[in-house]
Amino acid sequence: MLESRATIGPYWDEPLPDDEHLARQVEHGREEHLMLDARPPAELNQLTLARMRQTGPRFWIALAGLGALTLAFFIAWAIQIVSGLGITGLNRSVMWGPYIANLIYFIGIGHAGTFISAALRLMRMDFRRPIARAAETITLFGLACAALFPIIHVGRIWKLFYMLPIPNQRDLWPNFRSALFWDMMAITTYLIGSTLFMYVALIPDLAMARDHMTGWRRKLYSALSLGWRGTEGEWHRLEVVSNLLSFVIIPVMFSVHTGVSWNLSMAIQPGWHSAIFGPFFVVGALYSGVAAVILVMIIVRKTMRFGYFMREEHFNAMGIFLLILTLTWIYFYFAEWITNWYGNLPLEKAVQAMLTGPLAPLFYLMLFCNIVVPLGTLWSRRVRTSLPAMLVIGILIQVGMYIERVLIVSGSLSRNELPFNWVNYTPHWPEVTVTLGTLAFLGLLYMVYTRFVPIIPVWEVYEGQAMQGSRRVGRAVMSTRTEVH
Amino acid sequence: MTHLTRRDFLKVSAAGTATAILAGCAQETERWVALEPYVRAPEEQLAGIPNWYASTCRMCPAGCGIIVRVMNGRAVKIEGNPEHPVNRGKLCARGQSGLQLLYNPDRVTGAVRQGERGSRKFEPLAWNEAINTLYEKLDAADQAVAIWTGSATSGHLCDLFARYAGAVGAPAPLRYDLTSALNSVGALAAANNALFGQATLPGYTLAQADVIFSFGADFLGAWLSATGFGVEFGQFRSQRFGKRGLLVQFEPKMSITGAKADRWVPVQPGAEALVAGALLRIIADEGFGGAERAGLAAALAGEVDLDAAAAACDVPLADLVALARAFAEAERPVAIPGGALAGASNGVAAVTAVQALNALAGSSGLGFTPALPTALAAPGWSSYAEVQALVERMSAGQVRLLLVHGANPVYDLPPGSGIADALAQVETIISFNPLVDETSALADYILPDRTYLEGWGYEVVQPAFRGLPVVSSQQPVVGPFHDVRPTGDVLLTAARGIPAAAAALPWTDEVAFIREQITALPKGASGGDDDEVRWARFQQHGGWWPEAAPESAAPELAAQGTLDVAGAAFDGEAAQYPYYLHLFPSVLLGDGRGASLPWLQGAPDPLTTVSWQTWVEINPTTAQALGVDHGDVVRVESPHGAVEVPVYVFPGIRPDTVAIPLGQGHSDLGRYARERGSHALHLVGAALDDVGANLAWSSARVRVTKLDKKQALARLESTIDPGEDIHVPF
Amino acid sequence: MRRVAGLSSRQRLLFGGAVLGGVAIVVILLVIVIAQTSAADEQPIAFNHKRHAENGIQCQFCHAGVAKGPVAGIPSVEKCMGCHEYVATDSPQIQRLHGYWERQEPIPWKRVNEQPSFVYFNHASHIAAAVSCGACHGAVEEMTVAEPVVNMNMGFCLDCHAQQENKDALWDCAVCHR
Amino acid sequence: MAEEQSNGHKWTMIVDADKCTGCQACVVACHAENNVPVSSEDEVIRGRAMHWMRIERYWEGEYPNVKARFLPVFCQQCGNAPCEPVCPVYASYHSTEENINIQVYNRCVGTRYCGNNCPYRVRIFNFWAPRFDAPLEQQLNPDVTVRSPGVMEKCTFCIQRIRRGREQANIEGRPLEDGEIIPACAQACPTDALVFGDKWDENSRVAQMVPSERQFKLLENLGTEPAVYYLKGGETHVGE
Repeated sequence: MLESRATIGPYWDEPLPDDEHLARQVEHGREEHLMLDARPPAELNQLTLARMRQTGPRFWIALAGLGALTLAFFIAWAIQIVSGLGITGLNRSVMWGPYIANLIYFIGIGHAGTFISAALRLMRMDFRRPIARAAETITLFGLACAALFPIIHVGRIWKLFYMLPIPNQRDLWPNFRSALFWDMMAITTYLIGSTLFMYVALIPDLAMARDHMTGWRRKLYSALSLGWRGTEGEWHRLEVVSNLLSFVIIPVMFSVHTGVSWNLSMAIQPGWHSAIFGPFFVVGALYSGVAAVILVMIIVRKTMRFGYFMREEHFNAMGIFLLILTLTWIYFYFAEWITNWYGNLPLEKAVQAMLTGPLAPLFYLMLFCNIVVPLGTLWSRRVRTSLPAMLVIGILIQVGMYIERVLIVSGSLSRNELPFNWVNYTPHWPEVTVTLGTLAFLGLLYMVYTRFVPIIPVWEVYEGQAMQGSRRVGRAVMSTRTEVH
Repeated sequence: MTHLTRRDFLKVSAAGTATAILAGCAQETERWVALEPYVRAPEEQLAGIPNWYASTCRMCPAGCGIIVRVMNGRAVKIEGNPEHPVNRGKLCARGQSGLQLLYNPDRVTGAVRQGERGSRKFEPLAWNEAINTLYEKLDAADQAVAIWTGSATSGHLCDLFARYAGAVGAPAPLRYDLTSALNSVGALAAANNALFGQATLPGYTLAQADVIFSFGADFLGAWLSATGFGVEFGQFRSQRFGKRGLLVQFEPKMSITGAKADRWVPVQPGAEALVAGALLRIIADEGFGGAERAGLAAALAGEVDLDAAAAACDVPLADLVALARAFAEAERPVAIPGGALAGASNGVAAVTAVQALNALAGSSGLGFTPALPTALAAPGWSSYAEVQALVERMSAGQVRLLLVHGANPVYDLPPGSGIADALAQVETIISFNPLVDETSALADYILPDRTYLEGWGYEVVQPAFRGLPVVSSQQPVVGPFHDVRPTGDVLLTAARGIPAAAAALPWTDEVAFIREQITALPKGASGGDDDEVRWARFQQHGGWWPEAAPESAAPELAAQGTLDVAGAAFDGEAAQYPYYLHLFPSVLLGDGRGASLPWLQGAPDPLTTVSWQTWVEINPTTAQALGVDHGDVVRVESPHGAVEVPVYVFPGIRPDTVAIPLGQGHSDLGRYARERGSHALHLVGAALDDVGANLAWSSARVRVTKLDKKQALARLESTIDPGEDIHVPF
Repeated sequence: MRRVAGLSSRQRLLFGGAVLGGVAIVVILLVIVIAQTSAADEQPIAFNHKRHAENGIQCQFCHAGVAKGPVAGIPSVEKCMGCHEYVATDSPQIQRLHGYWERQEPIPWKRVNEQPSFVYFNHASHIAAAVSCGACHGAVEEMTVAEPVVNMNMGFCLDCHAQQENKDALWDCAVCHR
Repeated sequence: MAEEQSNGHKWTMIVDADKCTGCQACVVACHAENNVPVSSEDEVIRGRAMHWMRIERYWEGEYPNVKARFLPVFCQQCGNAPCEPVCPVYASYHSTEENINIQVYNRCVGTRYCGNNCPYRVRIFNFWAPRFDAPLEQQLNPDVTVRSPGVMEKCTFCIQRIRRGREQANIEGRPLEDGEIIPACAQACPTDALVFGDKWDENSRVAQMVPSERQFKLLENLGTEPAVYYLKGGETHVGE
């Protein structure tokens, strides 16, 4: 690869065509497409590294705010461990509340990151290049936060190791029939896989950072970059591993949210017991996940001034992707709803009656956030490329999808087979604190992370730009410059 | 969390993962109750192996036999005594909860003196001093002593008190409390006397009955002997050849008996006599059940307005006719009067009218407790007129010493009785109750008796079942838990100094007295030829009863002439106070004694599933008219007082009636009872009924005003309306 | 090692402090764990099982409940006094026993073998199945001070249950946990 | 897991809805026998009342033709229990000896999955540490674990009584008799609405009562194969 890059040479050295019209076209293309608007690698490096050191007062204020919320989360959690789950609003029938909804939600927002990176990589979509790492990072931290929730949720956290398959003298194993066990396995696998996937792609950039930094950062990066030197063999292995992981991680990704949904749909519980839940949850997760990636892109671009890397084309592409997911999600939601409605089973109807009855405000807010707004706006390219608009839409989808999870988890549980035991659920302060605190924790982790690693995969961008004038035919790499012109 | 244990500490630090895992390593070895070695081991005790001791339940006056499971010196479970003729191995919720009386955290742990009445500041008193005080006060009071006993007073103690009072020439001890009022034992006895010449409580055999007409008697809930009737009802429902009997319940508010009835007839409060009279009239007019029965009915029934009777029942006249026919043509019909109808101003007339129905079939299901072969007898209940007389004597300062045992007059009587003022005029009040109740709070001394699980006693059971006279035994199943002394011993010791009493009470202690009474009985079902064995068997088997019921003829109708079917009078103008007030004892709390026991407080009321609270039951139509829903607080006001209670919209109640359970609203009685709910007896006046002997506690009209307040009802049931699609799962 | 050596003195101080702090936390936690688990405290009277066994006293004489119910039981003071009113009265330990008897106080024995509160062990069932006392308690008759010999955890119980004929019935959780 | 008739027992309860008066004797007996703590008023209002068994009351019809029906509901000890496969740690498991569902409190980590998956909602969670105001703890049954906070608990058919009875019979070397083992609720029930026994013992009372035409199982359509059989409440009509 390195060789091919060398033989073809950077096309940005080429002068603009003489024809004025053509020159304008090329210029416009460069403006719009990052891959066409190449800069020297050194400049890319500097641009990325400079932002990592950038910590203004606003950064610290945000950090303090998120830190305070995170602290509140851990204190609330500690109080909950000491006094028992009694301080939450859970009750005899609604035994799963926002903690499980949070688990689903956080896995959801973590879902799209690796998907965007891996699937788009396999499909050779170049627009993924500058945003891949930002997306993968949200997977990593989203999953990490999600993995906290089963721990927060259980009654006896100090016995949680019973869920691990540890060989023991008592012949006691976890129950391999339990969806919960497999859910835990899937999350763990996905977390490990995603971490590896991100880390592998991170190595060249860490090596780059190592080469440009001094002091403790240099020590840190030289340790983390595992002695990367950039030999051809290393690049080759990197590509092999990346492609391999891309293939492997996608089924795992599907398994994670299917596993989560099966926790619900395998239960005898009206509102849960639905065959569509597997794909429905995967789509829902992608939906909220892509929206989350867009949000992160906007924030990263704005706060770290990465206007060069994240351009209209990226927001446009992500907006289209989001629109497709909106439609898919609506399809699944409609399919689930109409099956239940037409089936006319009393208890399923009771669940629906609750959604349009006491929970109507939440339900309609959810429909507004998840259907009306994205469907009504994302058709327009102007909206898709407008950062404020996308920010609002992204946040609304987060709200909508969160409500959807809470309605499915706690809402359904409040209507069960024996009407004598129906009960409504209202969250108490621990759930609220923990939920907000975890969001803050996610933000905090992300924020700190952006100051430690290059959040733009410089080598990928560089590679993309370098490869822009070439294409692969069999094993050979050929120039396609004529096609561009 | 009262104390920080090591485990709690570990949990505090468990927020860190390392600590969390560590906490898991720590074994949860903490035991709530540890095994402790003995100094001297009782012969029959082995650690880890339970012992059972037979005794008698004293949570209500029914006298059920219990066996108590004792492990390592602790009473851990109360169960029904399978041999006992009353409850036959079964036990109600209140009986189960007796353990919480024994181990109640608010028990008075020793003799105490109260400096200022009502201050609730108690100084401990050595028992020597306490007994000496009792002696001095008894000595000083001489004949001006009054003794007030109640349901929780053991039979032997009633006898001892009676002997004492007789010896010193004081008036006989009073035996009256809210239980006796709610059971309307006075009205029942008066009516039985008038009809059959038997001034005792009626017993009913339901097991073979084919039709039961129950007028207001919640015999499965909280009336007379609920467990005994429960056993009978179980047999009534599974008779031979699949026969399950017909139960018709006439009452203004559905009780659990009403819920189990095949037909629930919402009769207007006070109109029960009219309905019973109408049934007789119909039987007579239509000639149902053959000439003999119709003739008997004709002799008893006067002129009755049948349409008015049907209207009072909210049923068409044809239904009433069908019911009359069903009753008259049944082989073994039984009619049971009780509950609120006996507390109406026409209570005795109403009970008489209903009891008269039994006479149609030769009173086949009715029976009266046979007398015992010795002089031992169940102590009689006092009438409210006697209570009034005592209150007057106290107010006039004629009572210098009041002894209260097993009753709680301040709570048990309506405020209009003037009991609080009367007590203030008594020089010395000594209470023997185990908890500081409302009366003990006004006492000068509390010399707590042992609870029934720690003390000796016997109980002559009334009403008896299957015609068996029963003396139920009571023995300590555990050692005394606190430094408390049996009142019998305290009384016998103190009486030794009073010459007149010493002669009448020669026994060294109460056990000697009980033993003498019991060994005088002939050989019973448990056998035993000599006194020693009989005494041992008495305790071992839980009492004395003969092997077979003594031959007794069905009660003969003694009364002649037609029945009085006049309606009841109510306090308050109908225009001003539009609703009848229906008071009923809670199935769980009984007359209020249960309020100090968390199990009973925490168990849901059967029909409303509400626990820990007082509520007012209102018909949905009425609730709509008043604009109230579940949990809206309303003010229920009668001419005598007012209470503020949350609403329970109750489908099984007449629209012109509101119902409030009794049992809550204590100002004392320990942490679980105090300041909880309201005491609806405050709505009742202190008027007497038609015979001038009983309290007309069910004779108030009320008005209901919605207040701008809400109180969430502690309901076990769902608070969500399931809608029409969801059906009852069976 | 070279890395640590290359640190500045301030860094070394920090590093050392962190290590020390970590060790301190671990030690404190270990102390807590040990304090929770070790029950081998000194008994109020130095009871000598060996001496009693040598004199031909069977286990069941004192632990009378062992064949009848779940709990083997600790003898009452009265039972001890049954012999020791006359036997070895000059020994200081027996005089302690006499002290308890005179004060009519139970002897606050420290428990040697204890199961957690959620385990229901029935001695009588094991005696009926001819399991010897020593199988779990070791050679108590050889002990001057009674000590737990085996760690009576679930694995220990199941090791034995697995070898029994009716192993399936003995494998049920409800056998011990209720 | 299908149950096979082996040398174990098939403990079965029969609930005669015709006889249940809703008197709560069973509920309190259960509290006493099984060390079930009492929920405070606030907890009840928050929908967390702790009872291993409850008597559900359903209204039918409208005044004056209103009826109240009582349905005692406790763990149905399903032969095909939804709570069992979902527990990740086998805390909820099927006893192959007693053929009932056992909850192993010390194994439970408190995921509450079983509670969600129980259509009868008879599994209750210890939201708080159990509290017994001293000296009420003196009453605690030493045969039953006091559950620590954070675990699920439920009706066990009084497994401690079953085990004690079996162990006693075993020690004495004799077979169990019908009626020797009774759970606290059935023992207390005044009207004999609850009958308990081993269905696989052909001579037992329950085995003879099960084939009643009034018999039904609660939520039978879910295929949970409960070991609790209900007998429908009957009605005797006037004038027929």
